[in-house]
Amino acid sequence: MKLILPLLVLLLFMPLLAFSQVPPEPAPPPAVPPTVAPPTDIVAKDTPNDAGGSITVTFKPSMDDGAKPPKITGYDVLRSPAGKDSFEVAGFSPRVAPEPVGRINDSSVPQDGILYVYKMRAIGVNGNEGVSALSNPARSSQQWFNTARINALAATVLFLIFVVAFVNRARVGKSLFIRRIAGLSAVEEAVGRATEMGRPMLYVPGIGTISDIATIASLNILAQVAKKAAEYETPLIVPNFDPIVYTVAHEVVKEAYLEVGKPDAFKADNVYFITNDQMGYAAAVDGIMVRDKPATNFLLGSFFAESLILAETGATTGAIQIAGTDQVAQLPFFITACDYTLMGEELYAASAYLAKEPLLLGTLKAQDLSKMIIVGILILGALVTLALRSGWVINMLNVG
Amino acid sequence: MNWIQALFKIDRRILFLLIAVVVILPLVKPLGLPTAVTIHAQNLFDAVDRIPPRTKPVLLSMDYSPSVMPELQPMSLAIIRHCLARRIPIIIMTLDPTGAGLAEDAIRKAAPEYPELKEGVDYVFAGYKVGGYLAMISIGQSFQATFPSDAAGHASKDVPILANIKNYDDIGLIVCIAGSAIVENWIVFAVTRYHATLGAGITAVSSADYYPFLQTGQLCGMLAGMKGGAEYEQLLANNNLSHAPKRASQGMDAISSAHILIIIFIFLGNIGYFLGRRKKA
Amino acid sequence: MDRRIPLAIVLVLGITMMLQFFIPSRASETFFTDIFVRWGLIIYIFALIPSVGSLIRHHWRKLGARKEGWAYSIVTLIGLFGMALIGFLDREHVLARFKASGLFRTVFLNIQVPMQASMFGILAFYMASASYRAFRARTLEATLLLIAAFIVMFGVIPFGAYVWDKIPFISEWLLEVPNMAAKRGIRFGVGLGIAATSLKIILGIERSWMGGGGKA
Amino acid sequence: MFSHMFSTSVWTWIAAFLTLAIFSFLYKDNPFYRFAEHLFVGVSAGYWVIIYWYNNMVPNLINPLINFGHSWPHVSHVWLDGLVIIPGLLGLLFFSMFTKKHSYLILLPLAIILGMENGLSVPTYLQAEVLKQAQGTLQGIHTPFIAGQTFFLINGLIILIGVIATLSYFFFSREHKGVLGVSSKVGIWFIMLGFGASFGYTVMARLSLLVGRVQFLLTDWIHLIK
Repeated sequence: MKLILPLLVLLLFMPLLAFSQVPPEPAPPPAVPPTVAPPTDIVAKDTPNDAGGSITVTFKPSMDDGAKPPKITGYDVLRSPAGKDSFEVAGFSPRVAPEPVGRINDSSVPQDGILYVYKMRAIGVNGNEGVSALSNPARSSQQWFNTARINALAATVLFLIFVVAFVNRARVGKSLFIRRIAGLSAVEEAVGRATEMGRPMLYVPGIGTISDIATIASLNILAQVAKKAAEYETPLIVPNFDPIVYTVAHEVVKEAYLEVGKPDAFKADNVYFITNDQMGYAAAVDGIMVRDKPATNFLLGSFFAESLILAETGATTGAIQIAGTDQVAQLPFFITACDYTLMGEELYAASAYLAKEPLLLGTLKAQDLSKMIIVGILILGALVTLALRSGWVINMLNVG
Repeated sequence: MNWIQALFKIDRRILFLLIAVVVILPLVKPLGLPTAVTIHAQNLFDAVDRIPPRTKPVLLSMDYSPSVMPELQPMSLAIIRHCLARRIPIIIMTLDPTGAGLAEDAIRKAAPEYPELKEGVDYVFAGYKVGGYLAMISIGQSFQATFPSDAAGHASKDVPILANIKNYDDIGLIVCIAGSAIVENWIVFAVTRYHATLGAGITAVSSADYYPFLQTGQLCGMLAGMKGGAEYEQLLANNNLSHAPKRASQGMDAISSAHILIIIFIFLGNIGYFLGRRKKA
Repeated sequence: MDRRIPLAIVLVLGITMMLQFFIPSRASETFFTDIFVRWGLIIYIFALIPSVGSLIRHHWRKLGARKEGWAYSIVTLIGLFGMALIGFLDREHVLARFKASGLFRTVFLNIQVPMQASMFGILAFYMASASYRAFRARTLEATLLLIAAFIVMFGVIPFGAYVWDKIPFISEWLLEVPNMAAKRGIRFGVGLGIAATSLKIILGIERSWMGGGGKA
Repeated sequence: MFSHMFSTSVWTWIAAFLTLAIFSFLYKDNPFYRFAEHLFVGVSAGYWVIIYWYNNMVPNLINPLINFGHSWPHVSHVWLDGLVIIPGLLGLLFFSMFTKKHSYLILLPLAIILGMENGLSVPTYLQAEVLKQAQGTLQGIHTPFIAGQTFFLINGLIILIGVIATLSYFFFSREHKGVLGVSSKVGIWFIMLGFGASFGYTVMARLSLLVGRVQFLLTDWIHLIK
């Protein structure tokens, strides 16, 4: 802010600089640069859907806007409290043509509720300029509802209704069919294999934070895996990248041992934090893979570039690898290097699937119904676009 | 048949060793595979080349961090060498907090190749500026106020190359090398607002976003990824301007040969797989 | 403590945040930046303390029990305490982030950064071994994967255009059309899955984050 | 002679040694890698502790409490500064995780974080991933159709079919048979083509990082490349 004020003042004096550079000898008459046409129809309006402090100015561009070679470089927006003549530069808009209307947000309005007027100045290539007439007075204000997000609200409410409705159906005992998900059917087998071989299991919850839902999904699956590990008394190693994820993982595993009645079998030392550094974490997990030789590796959660480092090292140790992430860019690497890969949504479905909890399964039905609606919108939207040459479905999906 | 099985499961360490060899060899003994120069690289080269010697300087903004250095540093070096060879003054700056080390490094490499040229007269590092696009506007207002001194602390009015720069009008060409959206800021503020001429060097991944700006002429030329750096090095060599090691070209050689090696391996693996399957059947 | 207390907190805060998304007013913005973001950061920091504690304990126990590889644990502990100590003593240089001087930055640039970069370098080797092992035309699906990767790898190097000048075009088409379609389709599901999982947690249907005691 | 061939900087030697130690893992696990890995973990954990301390803890918790009433630019928000004591106290509850009886107390700070994060993600993801993606898919048909670009229109339609097919693969409540079976099969084809392309494209980026590392070894450490 401190930088902007002097800059604005400087900008105000820019026209003066143009004068000071007038050559000493009198210029021949035809060399006087023609003036540029000013923009017209300056309209000021409170910017909708914001926290105040902003006014939107729209204008019709100068007649010289579309000229080739360019005659103007753009427009300065000048603001003054209504009734006073103390204009200051409040913004800049590049050339607008071929668009018929220019629009610029002045988000430096000093005070809500006070009337301001605007004028605009077309800046010519040669330093000449064209100043517009004044706009209508306008005041900025804050809003209490973002109308540009009505469609998002509708989607949220609709989705909420679906979820609640299907969960209630599950609650009254309606059975819900869910198809087999290959990676998840393998979990049981993977635990059994580790037990048979007398080797530990490695559970890597990824490098996401607790705000990544993939991490939460992973912790939900961890709860199921930990229970099985506790039953069979197979050691379970859980190295962590994120501090909060570590605290939750620790609780989840501890409670799992408690639940199957073997609280003493829980080794706090097997669930630990490594480092908050992406590659440092990857290096350490690689170390665990080659030294402790886990029979099963779970790589579930949010993964980035380290995905292939972990998956490929795991593949060479001969472990069964079950991976899953919602980071679409990493899925190709898991698919090539792991035995089973849960793609995107399958990861979220997993904990419901493993827990076989009807209430949890209810939301899967809600998701499927929503998918059918999306497919409907896509087909309808394509038909409307092609048959009517209209973009109204597209505009309906506009979000602010 | 043992050799079929061998094709099917080549030890990964052999694979690793071969990758290391095909990456290292071209770096040590350049293959000099020809690089096809794209029109965008040629345009940038011409834009620099057209500036008359000892007049308006080139402003090179190295707006990137060490993580994209392999791709972008060769571009910066090539631009610097081009200017030095042609005696076009060059001012280097950075808008990235970690860029200062890279800029100093580039000067330390290129400048000794032209011992007759002097720091402060033919080239200078102006330093890091905080604030991103605000710094770009600030240069348009007053270069002297934006850079009151160079990175070494000499007052700008005492540094010959900087002393007469008032704003973008006194700069022949801006070249922005970056891996991020900061190029777009340069376009909006330096080009649109102050009608400066701008060229850019961009990482391969982000370069696709900038082709529209080449069509509109808001970028006078562009280098894309390590290949772009290699093209510029090729142009320098073609015009007999610099025979310094061509880092990006060597890198491109290494990358190309590694790609081909991987493709060959995939091929071998599949042949082994098919022959093995046929035998079983 | 009653298990319902954390569940109530999650429900109330969850609904508040959902509403916040639709309210642009100043009070709502203040709530978001000054409470949501700030409180999150502070709680996060406190979680770091027991976490680093667990790292120390892990290596300390190894050391105490003279477990296999205990000597390496000393390296980790020295690195950890050394770096923290330098940081606390060298406060000025840590804060002046834009200067490439000071021991803290030197250690960072010459120990941590090279190892990060080397791990990234290892990735290049692993891409080779993974593609050699996995890109086999076993099934129709695997063949599609193989062909697409093959064409794009040819397309990005100058050599590809020499072999057939349409290759760069096809590789771009693969990236922009089928790749785009698959990613979009997956992301629809991801968006819905995230919203569903979040709702389950807010509504208290999914409680495994509370450990076994949170059984529905 | 030595300085002609090798770097004389101790730090460069350290960096080169650690680089080689990490790469040695490609052969097999060995004491050098193990040393580097353990050093990496320790130093980076220490690094992040320091960074979080100075960048988060000091400005967000310690300064507001020490300079209470002065640190905030807007006077009306002073009470918000005071409120940071709440997450501070809640944060202390994390220490309960090491106790046998009271470890459930960590559920309080967790509930705060989970409540806020999950509430935020419901509308955000429905908007960003669902509405926006649907719009983008339709836009890909609308724009070339209006402009009369046949090639791009066909691409847009292929994307539309691919999106619907991929989406149908993620349909959980029915067996993939009949129409759903066909479309989910087509979905898998799209996924495989996309993943293959994306894999192939990434090879270049990873190789350029490896090239950067090798160039460091051969120029900064051994002066082999001039």
